[in-house]
Amino acid sequence: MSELLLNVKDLRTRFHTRDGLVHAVNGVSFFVKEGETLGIVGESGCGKSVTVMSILRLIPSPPGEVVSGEALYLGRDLLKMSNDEIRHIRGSQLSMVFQDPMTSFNPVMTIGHQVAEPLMAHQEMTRKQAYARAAELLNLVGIPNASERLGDYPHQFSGGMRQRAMIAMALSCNPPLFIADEPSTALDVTIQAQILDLVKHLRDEFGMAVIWITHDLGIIAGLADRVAVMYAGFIIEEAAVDDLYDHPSHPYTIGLLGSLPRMDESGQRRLTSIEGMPPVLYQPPTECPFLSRCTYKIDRCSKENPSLMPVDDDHRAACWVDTTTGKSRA
Amino acid sequence: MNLFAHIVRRLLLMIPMLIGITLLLFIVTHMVPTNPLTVILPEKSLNDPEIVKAATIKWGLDKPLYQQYLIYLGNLLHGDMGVSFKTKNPVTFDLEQFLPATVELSIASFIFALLIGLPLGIISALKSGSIVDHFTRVIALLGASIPPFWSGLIVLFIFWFKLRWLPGPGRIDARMAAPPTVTGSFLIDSLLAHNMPAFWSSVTHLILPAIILGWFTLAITARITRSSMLEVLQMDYIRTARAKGLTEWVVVIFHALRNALIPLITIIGLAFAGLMSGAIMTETIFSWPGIGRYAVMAATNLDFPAIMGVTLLIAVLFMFINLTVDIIYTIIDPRIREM
Amino acid sequence: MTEQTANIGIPVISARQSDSPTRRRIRAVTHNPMAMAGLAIIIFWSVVAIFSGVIAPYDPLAQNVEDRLAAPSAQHLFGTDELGRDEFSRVIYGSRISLPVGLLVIVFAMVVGSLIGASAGYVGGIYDLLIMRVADITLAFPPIVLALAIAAVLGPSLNNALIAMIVVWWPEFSRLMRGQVLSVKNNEYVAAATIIGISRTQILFKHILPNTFAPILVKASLDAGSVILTIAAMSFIGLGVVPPTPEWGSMVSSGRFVFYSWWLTTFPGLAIMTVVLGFNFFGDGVRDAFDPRMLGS
Amino acid sequence: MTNQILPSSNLLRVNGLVKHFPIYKGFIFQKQVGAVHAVDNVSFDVKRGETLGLVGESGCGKSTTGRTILQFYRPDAGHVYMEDVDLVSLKGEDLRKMRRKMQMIFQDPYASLNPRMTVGEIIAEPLLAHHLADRKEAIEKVGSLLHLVGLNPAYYHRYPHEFSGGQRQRVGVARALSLEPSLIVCDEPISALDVSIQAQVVNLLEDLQAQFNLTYIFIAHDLSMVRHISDRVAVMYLGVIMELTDREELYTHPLHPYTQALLSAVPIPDPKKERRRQRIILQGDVPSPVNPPSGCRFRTRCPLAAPICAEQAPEFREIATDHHVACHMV
Repeated sequence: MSELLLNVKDLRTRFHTRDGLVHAVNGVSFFVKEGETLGIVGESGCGKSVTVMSILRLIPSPPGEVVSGEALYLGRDLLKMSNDEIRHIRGSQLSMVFQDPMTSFNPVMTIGHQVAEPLMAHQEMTRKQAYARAAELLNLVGIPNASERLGDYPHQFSGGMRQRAMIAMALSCNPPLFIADEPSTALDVTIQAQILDLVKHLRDEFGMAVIWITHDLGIIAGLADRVAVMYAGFIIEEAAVDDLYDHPSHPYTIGLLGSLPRMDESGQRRLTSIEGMPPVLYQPPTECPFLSRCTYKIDRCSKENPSLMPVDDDHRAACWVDTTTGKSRA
Repeated sequence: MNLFAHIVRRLLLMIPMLIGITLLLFIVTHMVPTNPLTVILPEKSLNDPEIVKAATIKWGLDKPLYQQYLIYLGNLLHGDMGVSFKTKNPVTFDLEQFLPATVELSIASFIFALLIGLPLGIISALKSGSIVDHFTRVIALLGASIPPFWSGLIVLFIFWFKLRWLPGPGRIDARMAAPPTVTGSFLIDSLLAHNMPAFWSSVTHLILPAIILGWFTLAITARITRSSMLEVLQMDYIRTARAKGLTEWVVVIFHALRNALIPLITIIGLAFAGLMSGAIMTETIFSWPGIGRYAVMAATNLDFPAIMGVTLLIAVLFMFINLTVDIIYTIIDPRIREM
Repeated sequence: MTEQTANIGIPVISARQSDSPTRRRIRAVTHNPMAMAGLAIIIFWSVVAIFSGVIAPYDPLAQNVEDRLAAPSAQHLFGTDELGRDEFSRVIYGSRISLPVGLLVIVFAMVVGSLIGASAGYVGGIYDLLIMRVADITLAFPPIVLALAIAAVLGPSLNNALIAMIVVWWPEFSRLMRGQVLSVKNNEYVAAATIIGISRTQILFKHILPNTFAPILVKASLDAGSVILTIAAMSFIGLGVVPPTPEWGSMVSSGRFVFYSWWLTTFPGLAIMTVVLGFNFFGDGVRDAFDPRMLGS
Repeated sequence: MTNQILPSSNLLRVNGLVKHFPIYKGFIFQKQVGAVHAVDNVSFDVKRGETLGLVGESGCGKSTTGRTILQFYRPDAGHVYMEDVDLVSLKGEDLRKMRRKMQMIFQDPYASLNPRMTVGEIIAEPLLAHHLADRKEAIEKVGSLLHLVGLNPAYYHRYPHEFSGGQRQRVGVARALSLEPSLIVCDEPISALDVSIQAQVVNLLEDLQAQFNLTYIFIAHDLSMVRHISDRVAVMYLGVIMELTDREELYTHPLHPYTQALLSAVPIPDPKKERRRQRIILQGDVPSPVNPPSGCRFRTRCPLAAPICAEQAPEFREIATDHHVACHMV
């Protein structure tokens, strides 16, 4: 049994917007073990990015605000650390790669400098050592002639190369936990395949744990050990990867899998669409947030918002209905 | 990247602009009903056809307009802007006399504006909504709303006339001789001449006009720094920098400020236009012998060669400032170098 | 993936907005305290200008040699000038020049400049090139310097100052409008209109022009203050409104020769400042309200 | 659906289509220094009532192809026959009248609707422009169109910003349908939408096609969705069609090495299958369309590249019945 690396409990994050208080993350709990890959899946606005940014304390405040919760990294609460302590954790223990490789690099600094920065900040390397290591890292992620390209600026790199460089930067301090926030979404399929291949390879080589955030159930299937599905700021289902795809238990997960066309499937099955759209929560819901789009709903769903409850070993879903029978779970 | 080629190309592009500028000036000053002879000649002589005819020929007023323009352009190429109707000096000579005072005043006011405006802008961006932020906003709005010809008079009234803390108009105490001209800046020249009393007098004379003139630039600087910093701080790469675990200081100064400077530099280039407008007022109030005051003298005396000369000089200065801005741009922003 | 703000992924769509973009913008302006404070100042001065005759206790031109350079008192709130004219009445009457003149210049420059800029942007080619070079050349001069030269040549008068200001101010609007037309022209909804088969004129008037005005209006409200300031400055120099007409800039100018009579410079100067501040407040608020980032998608 | 259509009943014939975008340099005297080879010699037919999928990675020219067919961009060479009328030869009013028969659904449901017009005005505009209805009839027609695409007819007076992405895309569909066109070019109509909304729009498009016997050119980068919706599929790379054939044939027997790599790169939402899959990882990035490689454009990344590929552009030939491939190696 490997050790618990990150344990998040009851995380809540809100945003103050012009239209009112938006409840973006509403009591999210999950954990990551050493060397394990956790996939967090959900559509835009479901709170998946906000969740990890809250843990790393990267939520701009105002307008954002982490209201409550714990994020224990090796037993220490990230949310209660001093600014200096969390800064030392970021980039060296928990490092993150973001969605858009085009905007995530500083346009007026060389790639080499930006990759070397965490090394200088966390490992007290000299500039020269850090640059030498940066070249090694860029080489590792498959950038040809890495040492000659240290002086290049981001605009001289293609999207795929920038994302490789991003990964190099994130891995520079050998972090035990690597967080990827849709790093391949902005890329073409063939480039995405390169990046996925690279991350899998590096993960196995360094034995790091990974949190992979995406809206793409296909990517998660090939990558994750466990999957958490988010909807309207809640985790609504959580299971081992095979279990989730074989026996999805929450109506939303079922609907999501049914709405995906599959490349390995012939015949024109009609896609099951989930009608309506996700809600924006200005109030913490007193009913199931999926209620209006749900085809399984029973009376209880409109009275009480279900929390995660066990469906099977290591498989939990936040639904009052047993979707295999259509009957109430309780 | 080829910065040199870029500069050369920009310089070449200035030639058609310069021709356009002279043409516009020429049209403006020649398409009007006012007869320049009424200014050149004493009133009595205007009735004497002989004198009028001689003057017409002397000033080239008998030739067709396009010829007058070509002559004017040809003269310009030889550094000849004509002779001022009023001072009877060559305009180029006059401008040489008046320019250094303006340069000294402008630089002083610019330093004042940047020293205060930049930090003010940065702090109000970092602490948006704070007291500093509101203070900056008020400063910025006042800077754009106070007429410099009025605030100049008010500060003179208070600090010179009432409190007697600072000297009145002029570049230097009237009882002192100006330091021998080397650079044209009284501050530097008096230091070179080891004339400390003259130096102090020059410094104290510079304070009020520099503040009044710099106020507008300060306002723009603070406001643009603020908005540009706010924008940059929202960028993905700032988030990346924070996620790397860099200190806030490094994030703000090295990652954010350098990007925020890019729009700021353009605005500062444009602020020069505001500076020239301000200089016209400020120099008038503070009896500052610069080109702003020369421009007012020329304009109020209908001194056409002088008007054309000083306007041309300001336009050319303006163009060079913009060229400098452009070059600084290419140095700061690597993306532009490729183009 | 698109229904979110840049960084944080909160959907901005909600059922709470339910009116046209124009009405939303107007509401954003009316809900902006800065803009409303500015508007209040502008309205205050407009009322003063309209009812000058009622408010002013004296004839602004009436001289009273015995009462020259009197300090402010109950009789003469702002004192009297070197000819014994009541300064308060003169400041009141001064509003009849600064406000309408400022508005006139800005409206003219905006209309003329926008028309020229829009046509240049839509027509393109040599016409565009020519217009924009003329604009560049005009913009190569700091506004007041060129205005000064023009006003000097035309001779000092209010009309000439007006003409000079419009000549100086149009190119900025042209440039802005041209840029707007070019960018709106590239919008997908313009492509959609073309593909639907809408005619070129219809596209210009229905799809392009209505979507270009916002920044023009913002600029006009931001610039109104500086136009008033510049006109006052020109009168101060003696190239705008000439005495004895009560105009604030020229009043400050004549006040500076009797330096110890501080009231002669102070009050007209304050008047200029408050009016300009009013317009700047308003312009600032309008800009905030029109900022696309404040409007959601 | 497909097999009921006679092979001769081509609605659209595209022949040797070329579109280059010139690149100019210089401030005053502009001269052409190159061109983006967006579409180079593209030919295909579209049968009445079928859906032709056009797939490829970003910058491959698929969208430009769509817009050049509709004469939004005028082609540099080639012909587009719509019901035997050569659109390329049409100008002005004649072309404007032909536009009735062919419409487009846009990628970005936000940018493609004029923010200052109400939804009703947007949908009624084409009717009025082509004098197909007077104002009163148009209002009525708009009501039924809104109903048809699944929106409340009462939304007539609402503005686009009041709708979600999926709803706006429905407005775009209603606008395209209002002229009762025979051909609709769908330019990535779902790529800006969330997963659960994509299925809604795709189902709508399929229903409408069945109801009105519409012909679609469906441009997309999502290969799973293209398999789902298309009858035949064309794969583009750097402005050239690499392979064109029947959907089943393409996905089960891809012949072109690019198609093979592309298909293998797409993740499948099935963990067990994902674990067994062998991926062809292409090296490097797509070359710039300003200077496309000589000969075969794919040769720089092709695992099968031989000397001939650099010398000669492969012919787009029919290898089996209705299976066209441009490759020297098959």
